[in-house]
Amino acid sequence: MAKKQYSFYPGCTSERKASAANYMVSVNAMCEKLNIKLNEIPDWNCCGASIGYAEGGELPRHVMNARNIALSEQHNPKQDIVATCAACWLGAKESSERLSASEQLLADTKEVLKEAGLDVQLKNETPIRHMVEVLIEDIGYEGIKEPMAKPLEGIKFAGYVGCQTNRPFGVDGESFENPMYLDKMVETVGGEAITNYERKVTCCGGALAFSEPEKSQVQIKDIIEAAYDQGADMIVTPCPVCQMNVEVYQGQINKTYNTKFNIPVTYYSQLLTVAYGGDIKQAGLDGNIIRAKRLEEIASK
Amino acid sequence: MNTLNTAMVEKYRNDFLKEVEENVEEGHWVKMCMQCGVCSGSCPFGPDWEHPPQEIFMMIRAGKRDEVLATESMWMCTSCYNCIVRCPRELPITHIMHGLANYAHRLGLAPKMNPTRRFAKIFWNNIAKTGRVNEMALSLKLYFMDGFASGVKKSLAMAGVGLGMLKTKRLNPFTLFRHKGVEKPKQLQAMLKKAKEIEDRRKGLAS
Amino acid sequence: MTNTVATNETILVVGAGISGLTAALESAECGKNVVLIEKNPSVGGRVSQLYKYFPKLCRPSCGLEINLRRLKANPRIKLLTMAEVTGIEGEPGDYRVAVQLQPRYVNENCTACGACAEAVTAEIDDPYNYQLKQIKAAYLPHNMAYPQRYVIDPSILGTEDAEKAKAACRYGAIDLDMQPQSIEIQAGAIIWATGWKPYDAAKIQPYGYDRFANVITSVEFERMMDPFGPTGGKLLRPSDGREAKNVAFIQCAGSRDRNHLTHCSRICCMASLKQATYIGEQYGDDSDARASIYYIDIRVIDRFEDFYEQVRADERVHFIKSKVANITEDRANGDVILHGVDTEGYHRYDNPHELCVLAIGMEPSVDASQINGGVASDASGFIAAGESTGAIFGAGCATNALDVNRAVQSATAASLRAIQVVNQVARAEA
Amino acid sequence: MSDTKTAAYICKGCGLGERLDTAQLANLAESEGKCAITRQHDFLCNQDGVGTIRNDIDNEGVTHVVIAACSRRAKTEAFNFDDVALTRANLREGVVWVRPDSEEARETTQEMADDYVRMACAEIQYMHQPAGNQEAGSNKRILVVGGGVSGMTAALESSKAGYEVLVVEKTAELGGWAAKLHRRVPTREPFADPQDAGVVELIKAINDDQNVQVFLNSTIVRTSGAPGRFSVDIGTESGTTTTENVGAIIQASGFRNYDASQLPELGFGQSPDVVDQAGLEELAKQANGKPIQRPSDGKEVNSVVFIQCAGQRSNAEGHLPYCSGHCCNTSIKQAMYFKDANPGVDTVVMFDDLRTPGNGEDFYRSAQRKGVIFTKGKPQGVNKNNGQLEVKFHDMILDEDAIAKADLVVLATGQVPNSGADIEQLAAASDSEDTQNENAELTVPVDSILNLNYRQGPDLPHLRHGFSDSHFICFPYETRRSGIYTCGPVRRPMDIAQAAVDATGAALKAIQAVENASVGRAAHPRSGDLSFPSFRKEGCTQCKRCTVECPFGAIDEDEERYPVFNESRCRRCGTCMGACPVRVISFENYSVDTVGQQVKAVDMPDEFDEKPRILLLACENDAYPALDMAAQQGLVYSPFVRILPVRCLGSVNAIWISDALNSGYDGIMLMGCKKGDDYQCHFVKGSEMAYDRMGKIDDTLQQLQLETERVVTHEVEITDIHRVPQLINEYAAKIDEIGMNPFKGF
Repeated sequence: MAKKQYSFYPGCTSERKASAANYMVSVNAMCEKLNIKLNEIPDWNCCGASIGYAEGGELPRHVMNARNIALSEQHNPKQDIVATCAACWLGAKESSERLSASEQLLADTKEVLKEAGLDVQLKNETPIRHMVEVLIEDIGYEGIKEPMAKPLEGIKFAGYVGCQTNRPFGVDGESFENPMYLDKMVETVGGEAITNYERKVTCCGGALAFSEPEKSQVQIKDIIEAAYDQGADMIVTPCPVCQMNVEVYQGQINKTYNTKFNIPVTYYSQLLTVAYGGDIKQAGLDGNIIRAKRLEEIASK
Repeated sequence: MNTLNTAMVEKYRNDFLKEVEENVEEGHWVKMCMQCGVCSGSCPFGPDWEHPPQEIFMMIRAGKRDEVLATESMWMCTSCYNCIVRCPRELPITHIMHGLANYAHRLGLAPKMNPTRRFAKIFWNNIAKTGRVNEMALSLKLYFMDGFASGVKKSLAMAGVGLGMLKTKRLNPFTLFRHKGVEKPKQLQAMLKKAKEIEDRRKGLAS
Repeated sequence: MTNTVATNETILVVGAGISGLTAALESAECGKNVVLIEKNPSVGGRVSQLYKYFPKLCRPSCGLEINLRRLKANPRIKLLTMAEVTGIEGEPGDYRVAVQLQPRYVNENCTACGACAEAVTAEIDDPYNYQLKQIKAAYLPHNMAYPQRYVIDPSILGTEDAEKAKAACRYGAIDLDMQPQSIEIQAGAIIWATGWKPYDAAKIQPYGYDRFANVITSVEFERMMDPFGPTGGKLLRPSDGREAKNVAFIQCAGSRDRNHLTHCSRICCMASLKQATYIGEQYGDDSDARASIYYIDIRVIDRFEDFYEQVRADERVHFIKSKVANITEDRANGDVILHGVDTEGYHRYDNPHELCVLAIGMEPSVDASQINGGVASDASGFIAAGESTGAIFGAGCATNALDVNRAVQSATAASLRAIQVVNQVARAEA
Repeated sequence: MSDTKTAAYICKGCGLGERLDTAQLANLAESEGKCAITRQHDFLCNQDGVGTIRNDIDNEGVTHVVIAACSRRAKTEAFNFDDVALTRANLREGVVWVRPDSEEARETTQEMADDYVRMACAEIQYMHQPAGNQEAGSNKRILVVGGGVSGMTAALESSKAGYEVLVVEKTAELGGWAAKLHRRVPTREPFADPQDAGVVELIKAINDDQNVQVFLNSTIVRTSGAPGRFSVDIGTESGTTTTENVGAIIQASGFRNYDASQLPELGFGQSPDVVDQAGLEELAKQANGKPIQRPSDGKEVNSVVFIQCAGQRSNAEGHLPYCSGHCCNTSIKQAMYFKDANPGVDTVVMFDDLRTPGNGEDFYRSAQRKGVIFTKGKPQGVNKNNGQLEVKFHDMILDEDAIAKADLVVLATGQVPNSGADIEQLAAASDSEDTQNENAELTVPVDSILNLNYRQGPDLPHLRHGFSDSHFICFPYETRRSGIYTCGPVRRPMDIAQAAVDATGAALKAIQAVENASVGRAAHPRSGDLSFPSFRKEGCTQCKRCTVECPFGAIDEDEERYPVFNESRCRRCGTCMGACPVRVISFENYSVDTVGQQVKAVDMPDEFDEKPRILLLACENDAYPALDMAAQQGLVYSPFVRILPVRCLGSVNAIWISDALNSGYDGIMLMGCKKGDDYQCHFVKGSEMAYDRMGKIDDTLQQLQLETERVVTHEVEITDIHRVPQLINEYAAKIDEIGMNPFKGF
């Protein structure tokens, strides 16, 4: 069957040797198995992230995203724009909504894009979507299950959805307070989901993990604690910022609160890749600072 | 900057609500708040807010310009969007907070030493330079923003993290010297400059 | 039932809750012929499920008894239960209404002796108690049920339970072969009084009605106080059956909210004030019993203010001006923890309560835009007040969120509008 | 009275046949009960059973029917014979369902059944088919007092139904307060903007309506009569009086604005730029869409503060304790007057609770969209400070004192009802005066609305805060003066929309009243009852108890102080019958005898049988149904009790009590509804009066040297299903303790 084609917006963190490089690796492996073809938007730029507002203001932020959309419209016409990073998805989707809502903003944006000989249509021919939406809505849980070679039996996952993959747009019309899709995905590939995981949608601090580390680490501590309390072997998330924040600060948190946290934080794409028979490298498991041993065992079987 | 600030004071004769409506992203929503407080209760950094969103909206209506623009509160927003999805009046609170922060920053009234303000500035300049985030540069800039000594301290504290990232090839020291950004960074910078000019013109912020 | 005589001077009343009953009785007591249809097996509607009325704290069944006596004594009213309108044709003064009758499997021979209930073993969720209680599959809907006649739940048809019930009845009252019936009713005017339903609490995600056992709705709380209700008249919380002495009430649960119902449901403030008095009623002077009411505005208009005063004077009742942000559960003891900010001077709270009652909003039980025959419907699905299409008149909570007193006013007014139409018909024919 | 023929029918269904000796019951009915026909039937409520009864009535000339089966509340569709006098002996809910099915219980259970059959037979002998009311008035015209929105709506709606209407308005034009409004609060979607008040159209409709006759500059000088035959003197300013006859009256006398000059602390009277909502409507009318100018100097208003709940929701001296309901929406509307004319005007609404129920919420949102600012604040005072008004207030959200400057301040004050004289006060006054003073109850205060010549006073009784509302939640139109209905803000504070609905409802009730009166039927709650009180003038001692105690002021007095019964005003509760010390008042189907004979009919075992007898007089609306439902639940109570339903405890005549004691009952229980401020008695004071009458009986008991516990009274609710049997059993134990009535056998 023909591959599903998407216009792909990888985002800064997914680049080689960037913080979510291993996410990208596993996404590629996953898409390979699911017959998904990702056509990278040529010369894409940063979305401005949620922290961009303070210095960047409004219009410049929209311009950043509009440029990506324009490039996508030009090079990957009529293809849905797909992002793997929550911030990239949100930034692009927000800009396209706001621009479509305000003639003024759109006109100004178009004027600026002229500088680069670009133009943006926003004819809703290229909806902006998260990879998770592609999996659930286009592939479907049945489809996700199909390529499965090694069910992730016996591993308990705390599905940590976080904020921006979930709010304000939501995925598949699911609840903002208690989304189930991540748990469903886990169960689809044979893992055990902690469906009532308490900190499913608790904020990890996002960008403020850099600027307000103490405050953010209080959040992160709760997220990890709940996972342990509810018996998780590892945490799984769809968001690179969540992944990084929850994974990399465990050492510091252990120092501050003398806890003994050492729980792996994985991506859904890593789970799927392993379930599809991918090895540690293909699944980017070598990219996890806290190695997901149980997953690696299955991967190397 | 301060001249710009006084200009604004002049222009709006202390009608702060009007000023916010015209100059702040999504500011025209402020008047729709009915003071239920659901946003204030929904914020993950809630306890760290000197004035929670709903109170800020009331302060704006009460004309408390200086207090609002000078508070650290808006800078506590983690963009988690809890407030937006729960607000019974559908106020885009997250964006209003961003808008207020940006406006205060723009007028030079935002708290100078607020770490998020400074990080945000560093971040934007970082991406504006090449069009893409240079994480190595970003983190170093961040650690050394308070000068070398504290920088070393912070980077030591963060050493574990950095090391882990390096080991797993998720942080690349060489990007300090040659970071891959967009093909024509100059052109992008020009675009952003122009965008800013237009925005300033629209909002009467041209100084 | 098909022998229902109705002419174009007849008034059809749809729904036999307090509004429909009132409209039917007031019309009949003016000498008009009325056909009153009700989709449930017995009349009385939601007021029959209430423990007390505000502000008098008197018993809804007291007024219901009077209305039942009026109904029993009035030959001009023809009552059809388990009946629903499926279509309306015609014009003012001459409507033909298609009505679908569901089988009760018990005929008028029933003496309500209860032998069938004793005979059957199968149990069903009790709709009268919002599915919080199990009852026999042969049942009398409730103590005051009228018609005082049992119902066989279709779920036991073809099982030996059904046969047992049939065998137990010595009066040939059980007819398991009853079939659904469609009949047509001629009427000059129609009064639409299908009432309201509680907003789906599960949709208010931050409050976790679908996740936390001890988050319940105000209508469920009301049933708890009834000695014949699911908890035998005690305030026992669902999670562990323990007495709930520290109870929270969340106002505007689904109301005044662009994510849910945009209108204010009007009754919920008074309802929670009333329910706060239940705490005192249950636990007397027990010092650790208390009610906490989380509100945006306390909307008790006109002389209800007296009642607000009275409740405020009770030191067991606390008022917090705050829309609760979200609820979490203390997995250790099942308590619910309410998180939010008291906006009168910015006070942050994380308050544990043993039970949380959502003062749930009112929405019309039938979406007015779906009423065939056509009526002016507003955005919330209520029949737009004052604007009637033809001779179909809304009454009670089908027209807006109303308290009982105002619902009855509205029904009485609707009765006159219907009478105006049939009187014209009469004059024309005379 | 035509010759009577009584038949008794004993049902054997629902276990009666197994549990009771029905043959014995039949014999009793024949021998003691003097029934010409007695029949037993296996299943009396089925077609065959009912057919048998029908046949006896049609072909055997049966005029009086005793049905000994289930409760009078059960199987009413089957046992529905409206052409005979009928009573029911309650053998199912009253006997077999409340007694254990055991050998030892068999005897006492049978005795219960025997007695209920005896009682029914005794009652039926003194019962007559009510003939209906001869003096029924047939006037079907409707009088509407007040020409505001409520009055005009009531008039038009009555007319549309084909009834003639008279409208009496004390001012020179129709329209009332609504006519003074610039715009009104919206009544239809999107509930976003003020809408036209629509009064002009209403007035035109009235003037174009052939059925409606309007009296301007007129008031009611005198009202006499009863539903179906009211006589009303309408006086004009010029002093001329015309007398009109009407069948029913709708009082839509509306409200007056609270006198804001009682609020100097809020600046009213201190500065012309402090107005009330009515004052603002005037300004808005003048401006008519253009910017509103302030009274003091005609300067365009650039800032306005609305102070909600001004002089309302407060127990302070001279303030209104209630909320007037409409004021929040009204201030929102008035703020829009300013915003719509000039969005630049600062408009602040200062509130405690913003009360915009229903779709008012949309209106609230719309105002916010227009830039109206809402501040939760407690006003502390309004002062003028170099030419500008300053509102001092405490900001409840920011929790700090603050000042709002304004060109204009609007006080949202409340509605005060035009409900006429407070007759309770008048009564109290006249009591305190020398009772010989002839004029005591004739003095009519100037502000009476209806000037009823009723013995109990010139206006409708007030309920609370001077409003003449109904006391009942499920019966908003249950009035204490038959055939007279109030609507609109005289009833309770309300806005135009609610007043219009209310007026339409009142019109229906008025129409119903004239229709009922014309055939002598009773109004709610005993709707359709054709009986009415008759009285033997000889024997009456002119004690006035009946005229004083009638809850509906139905009874007047003639010049010799004899009671004058106005049947169509009567609600058939029997309070007068209960009050009468000489027992000259009774109803055809409910009299001193129909009850008294039942009391006596009970077989009284002698004191050595150790079978006490307890008489229970139970209110038919609450206590009796509670007993039925207890039976339904299979709750058991003492076999020594004999239950007798009464229309209302108010109808209980002391003679029944003393007769019972004399004939050997060991104890007497009365069960009625809740009394006091939140009374639940639908005849208002029935149970309250029973209480003090029984209080008086205590003396009698002591004279007879009987324990006062031999007569007890209980407040019972219809839901007291567990409590009622419990009360009976506890009382049975009590009687056991204090021993038998010494009068037994005498």
